[in-house]
Parts: sequence; structure tokens; C-alpha cells
Amino acid sequence: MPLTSSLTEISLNHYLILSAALFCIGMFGVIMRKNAIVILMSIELMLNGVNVSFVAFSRYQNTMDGYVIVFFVMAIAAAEAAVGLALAVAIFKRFREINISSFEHLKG
Amino acid sequence: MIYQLGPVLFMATLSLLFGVVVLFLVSKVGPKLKPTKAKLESYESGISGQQASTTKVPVKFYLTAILFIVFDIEAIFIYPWAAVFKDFLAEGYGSFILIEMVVFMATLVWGLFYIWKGKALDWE
Amino acid sequence: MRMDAMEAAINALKLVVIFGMMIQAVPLLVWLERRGSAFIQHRFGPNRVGPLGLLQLLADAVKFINKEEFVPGKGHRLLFFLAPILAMMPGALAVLAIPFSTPIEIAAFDFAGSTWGPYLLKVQGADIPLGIIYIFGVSSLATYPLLLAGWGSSNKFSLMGALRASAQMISYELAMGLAVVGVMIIYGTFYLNEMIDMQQGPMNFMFMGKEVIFPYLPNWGIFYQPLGFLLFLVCSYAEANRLPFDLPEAEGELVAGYHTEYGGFKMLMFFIGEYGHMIVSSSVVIIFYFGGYLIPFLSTEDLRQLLTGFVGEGAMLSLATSLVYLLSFIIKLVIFLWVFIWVRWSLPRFRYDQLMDLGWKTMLPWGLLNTFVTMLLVYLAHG
Amino acid sequence: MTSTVLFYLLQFLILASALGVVLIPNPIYCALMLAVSMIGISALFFSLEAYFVAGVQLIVYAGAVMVLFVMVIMLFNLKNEVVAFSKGLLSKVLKVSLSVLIFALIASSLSMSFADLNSSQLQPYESAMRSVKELSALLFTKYIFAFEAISILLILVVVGAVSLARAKGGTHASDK
Repeated sequence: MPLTSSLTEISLNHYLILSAALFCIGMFGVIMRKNAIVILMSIELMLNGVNVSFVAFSRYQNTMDGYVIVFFVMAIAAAEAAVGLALAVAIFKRFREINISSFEHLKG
Repeated sequence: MIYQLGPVLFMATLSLLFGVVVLFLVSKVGPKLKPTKAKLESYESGISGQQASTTKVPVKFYLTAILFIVFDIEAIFIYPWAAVFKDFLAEGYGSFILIEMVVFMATLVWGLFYIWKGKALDWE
Repeated sequence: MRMDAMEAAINALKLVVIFGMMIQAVPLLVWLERRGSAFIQHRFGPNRVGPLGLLQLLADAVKFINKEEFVPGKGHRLLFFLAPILAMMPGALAVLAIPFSTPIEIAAFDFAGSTWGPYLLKVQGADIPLGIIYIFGVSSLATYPLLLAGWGSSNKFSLMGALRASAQMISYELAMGLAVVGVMIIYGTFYLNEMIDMQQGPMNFMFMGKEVIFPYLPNWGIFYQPLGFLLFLVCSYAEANRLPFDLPEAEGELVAGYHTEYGGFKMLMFFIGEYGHMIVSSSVVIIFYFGGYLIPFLSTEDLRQLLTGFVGEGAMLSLATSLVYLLSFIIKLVIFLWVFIWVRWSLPRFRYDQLMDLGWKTMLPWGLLNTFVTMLLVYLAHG
Repeated sequence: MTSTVLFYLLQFLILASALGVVLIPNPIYCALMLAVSMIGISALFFSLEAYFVAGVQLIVYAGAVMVLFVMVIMLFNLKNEVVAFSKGLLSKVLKVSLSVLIFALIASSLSMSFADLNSSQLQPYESAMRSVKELSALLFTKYIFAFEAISILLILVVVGAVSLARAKGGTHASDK
């Protein structure tokens, strides 16, 4: 495929690379940041990257399944964020900070 | 296609530009006074001193947001259902899709009942 | 559906006009509000500047422009300025999708040496697919300006006001989201234009395989969804943060809520957002429950025939029809905006716990009940 | 041509704000950046004619989840963090290179596959409402089990929320 057409015409690959980039940025945030809330945000970013690729696949292959999966991903991501932040609130009340190193003190 | 996005982006840019330009112009027109120390302090009806960081904020607000998410997702799943309900009825699958949604809603009504009993909805 | 340069220019101009109308509506509404409240409370209200005090708006504008620029010392400068700018956005974006009238046909014309058209000009910012979902999505962004204003001012009253406002908004957004499910079931579409088309003619529906017609009632949504309408109306009042739901600004407790530290034009921008919200929710109520721009007991066909006698056929006819419908929409809009103002100055304020109780323990269960009853009735009516 | 420009613009917006999320030390700006990113992704879905998914993205992510994040940050009143990133030069270099490596791996494998699917082959949908109906027909028949399972998941979240409510006091309860 010549380079010029790949620049002027948006192919499925463009969306997939965007999705991969989002996923990797999110992953970078997860392994790099120390703040539990920012880590949760980065996870949301990763899930969004996945959503982009689902929608793009669905659009380009003319099916509806991808959209349905996106629905489920969104519902689960929202639930995950709610529960994750509830944990963060509990941690914050105990240690007055939400650095993930606080989680090391948790023993059963 | 992407042309549907055009008007939306145009409107967003327009209102953003309007805001920025107007605020910029107004800041040029208005009088320039050197603010005193008392003026820069946050306005607390004359009682100065307390800072926002020492305020106790109830967790209730956060709880409301969680419960909002839960029922928002429920609503999101009801919308597509509402769109096809009449079509399913016309094709004779009405009872199937009705029962499906009743089960879904019943689960969440049970959840609502639970939070009600758990006093998560009470604001003192 | 490619657009040529002229059509794109016309549409862009239309968007600018719609945005300008939204901004312009604010001083008019403020005037209406002040005169209306004075009327309700047996006062005069602003009546000195110009006829009926109408020029008071101009005086106010001059005052707003001449205010001193102020940022609280501990505030976050960027967020403090960003909040009022963003406050206008949800309203402006949602107004975009509202159909005010039927499209106008523009006949082909000559301009700058070439022939352009014919065009079909919609009296609507853009025919956004799935209008309801779009409007809900955009208005769900309205919590950000409040939160940013509260955080940016670094004032505990602002922060408290912002948290209260956003908790209230999301609570009522939920009940609102459930109140419209009944509408969606009845119409089976998310397009605002299709909804309006379905409300033509006298009230008629299928019940147990038989067609029932009530010739004395228009086919409006309110007759199918009375409870849904009530819930939606109350929720839209709460979403606009106005009395009796103006707890975020409760002067007695929180100085002035999230905009304690704001003044001058920045304050006005929050007002534009609030009134934009009022306009959007009134329009949506009209479209869902009161037939949009339609005129009761007068179908589009009859109206066109009636107007043919005055303006003849062709492009003029579509223009006249559109104008009549626009007038009809504006009359309905003014009625609903007046109800907004009337309610604000007639009812006392709720306490915050009462407010949240109303949202979660009354509106939400009734919204669920409305959904449930609607789907059961539709199911039974089908037989 | 304009659509290509719009696409690249959106892509730039999304990626820049996503980078903002992971690189800005102040959590409140991170959350706002993430909200911008979500709105950008919603616009991207809009341009892919997935109008319903775009609206849901706005309502659920930008309107609910991000509000929750912003609210929590305000409750904690988090200022600039002292230690925002993990320490150690070696681990930093390793982590950056790991992320870049994974991205390069995915991108290179992508360029070997799917290269033939471009926008000229796209058929426009009949109408947006039609595709919503197809989507929900699928959701309520083929994916019925997952749909009902979501309600169980939501119940679990509710239980978590109630247990949080039972713990008394505000966020700063420990410093009375």
C-alpha cells in the first residue's frame, strides 16, 4: 500500500494504532504512577483503547457485535471504577494518603 | 459519517472562542486596582482564617456518585430495549423481551430497596 | 451528502445565529424574570431605563463589562477562568440539536457567476442522529463547570456548593433519564424530528387490535405519559439549579454557592449556562410531550393549504409554513419559560436532605414505576 | 480530505490528553485530561457512525465515571503530589522502554495484517435508528446472559457502596 493513500484515506489500521497507543499510554501510567487514583484512571484509559478497536472492527466488518461488547466493557469499567475508588476512600481514611505503597501495609 | 461531527465541533469552538475572547476583552476594559491582602483572601462572610483543606467533606457525596453510576448504567441498558420493544411485540416475541427486562429491573429495584434499608440514602 | 461551499457557509451562519440567539435570550429572560418576580410579589421591578425597563439589560451589560477583574489569592487561575467558559458549552451544544421548525426550501439562485442550490435549510442547528441520546450526553457534561468553579476558587463555601450542586444534578439526571424511557417506548425512536411527526393529528392508538380515536385531543405525548411529564419537568427544574432546588446557592448557608468568588462577566457566563439549560429543557419538554412546533387541531397539510391562499406554491410556501411553526414553537417555549420563573418565585426552598430524599426516594422509584407501567400497558394494548 | 484532517485532529486531541493523564503530577488535571480524552473518543465514535455508543460514552464515562473521579479528588483535596512517579532511574528507563516496545510490537504486527480494510469499502448504515435496533436485537437475544449478569454486577457495586456508607464520618475523620 503506497504511503500517500495510507495518509489520506483512513483505514482500519489507523484506528487500531490509535487504540494500541491509548492502551500503551494507559499501561505506562499504571506501572509508572504512585497515586492509586491516577492508576485507576490509567486503567480506564486502557479500557477505552480497547473500546476504540472494538468499534472500529465492528464498523469496518459491518457487524454489530463489537458495539454490544463495548456496552459491556463500559458497564464493567464503570463498576470497576466505583469499587476501586471506594477502596481508595477506605485507604485514604486509614492512612491519610493514597500512595499505592500504603497498600503494602494491608495484612489480613 | 464525519460530516455529522462538523456542526458539533463548530459550535463547541464557537462557544469556547466567545468565552475566551470576551473574558480577554473584559479584563482589558475593567479597572485595574492593586488588590489588597484582605481582598485576595477567600470570601467567608468576613470571618477569615479557615482554609478549605481542613473542611470535613461528607463521604455521602461520593456515595451518591456511586449509586448514580449504578442506576445510570441501568438506564443506558433500558434505552436500546425501549427502542426495540414495539418491534419485538410486532414480531410476536413481546413476552420474551418483557420478561427479560422485568428480571433486569427487578434485580436493580432489589438493589434500590437494599440501599434504602442500608440507610445509604439518608442525609442527616 | 456532500455540501458545497455555499451550503457550508449558510449552515455555519445558521449556527452562529443560533448561538447568538442563545446568548441574546439571557438578558431578555433576566428582564422577564425580574419583571415577573416583581409582578408576583406586587412590586414594580426595573422600569426606569427605557420602555418597560427593557433597556435595563443594556445598562447591566455595561456594568458587567466595567467590573474589575478578580482572582482569589489562593485560587487556581486556569481552572477559575476555565469554569465559566465551559459553563456555556453544554447549553450551546444541546441547543444545536433542537428542531425549531420545518425545513425551508431555498430555490436555486445565481451568486458570484455560478448557480447554487437548490438547498433545504433546516431550522435546526444540525439534524444530529439520535437526538435524545446526544442531548443527554452533552448535558451530562454540565457538572464539570460547577466542580471546576468550586475547586478553582479555593473557598470552602464554593467547594461545598459545587459538591452539593453536582450531587443534586446527577441525582436528578438519573430520574430524568428514567422518566424519558416511557417516551422512548411510546415513540420507538430517538430522533426528535420523528417524534414530532408522530404527534400529528388527533389522539389515536391501537388497543387490543382496535383503533381508538379521541378527536377532541391532539396526539401529544402528555396524554400518553402524564406521570413521565411531571417527573421530567421537576427534574429539569432541579437540573437547572433553580428554586425550589437552588440549594447549591443557598445564601443562608453557603454565601452564594459555587460562584461565591465570581463577579462581572464570568458570573454572567454562568447565567448564560443556566438559562441555556432552561431553554434546552423547555424545548425538550415541548418536543416530547407537547407536539414540538406542531399546532393542535391543524395538520401540516391543512396549514399548507391555508397558506397557499396567501403566498402561493413553491419556496415561499415552505418559508411561510416554517415561520408559522417557528412562531408556534416560540409561543410554547415562552409559556414554559414563564412556568420556570413562576415556580421559582412561588415555592419555598427545600432543605438539602429533603432535596436528596425527593430525588432518590420519590423521583427515582416513580420513574421506575412509570417505565414499568408503560411497558406493561404497551404490552397489554398489543394484546 | 476534510474528514482526514478532522480524524488526525481528533487523534491528536485524544493522544495528547491521554499523555497528559499519565504525565501531569497534579491529579485534578489528570482527571480533566482524562475527561477530554473520553470526549474525544466519543467524537471518534460519532465519526464512525456509532452514534449510540458515542452517546453512551459521553453519558457513562464523561458524565458519570469522570465526575466520580473528580469528586473523589476534591473530597481528598489532593494537591500536587510530592512523589507522583515511581523512583529510580533504571526502573524508569525500563518502564518507558517496555511501554514503547509493546506499542512497537502491536503496531508492527498490525501493519502486516488488516492493511486491506480502508474507508472506501465502508458502506454507510441505512439509518442510525436502524443500527440501534440491530444492536439491541443482538443485545437482548444473543448476549442475554451477559445482559442479566450485568445486573448482578451492579448489585455487587451497590453492596460495596452501602458498606462504605456504614463507615461513619467524613473523609478527614481521623483528625478530629
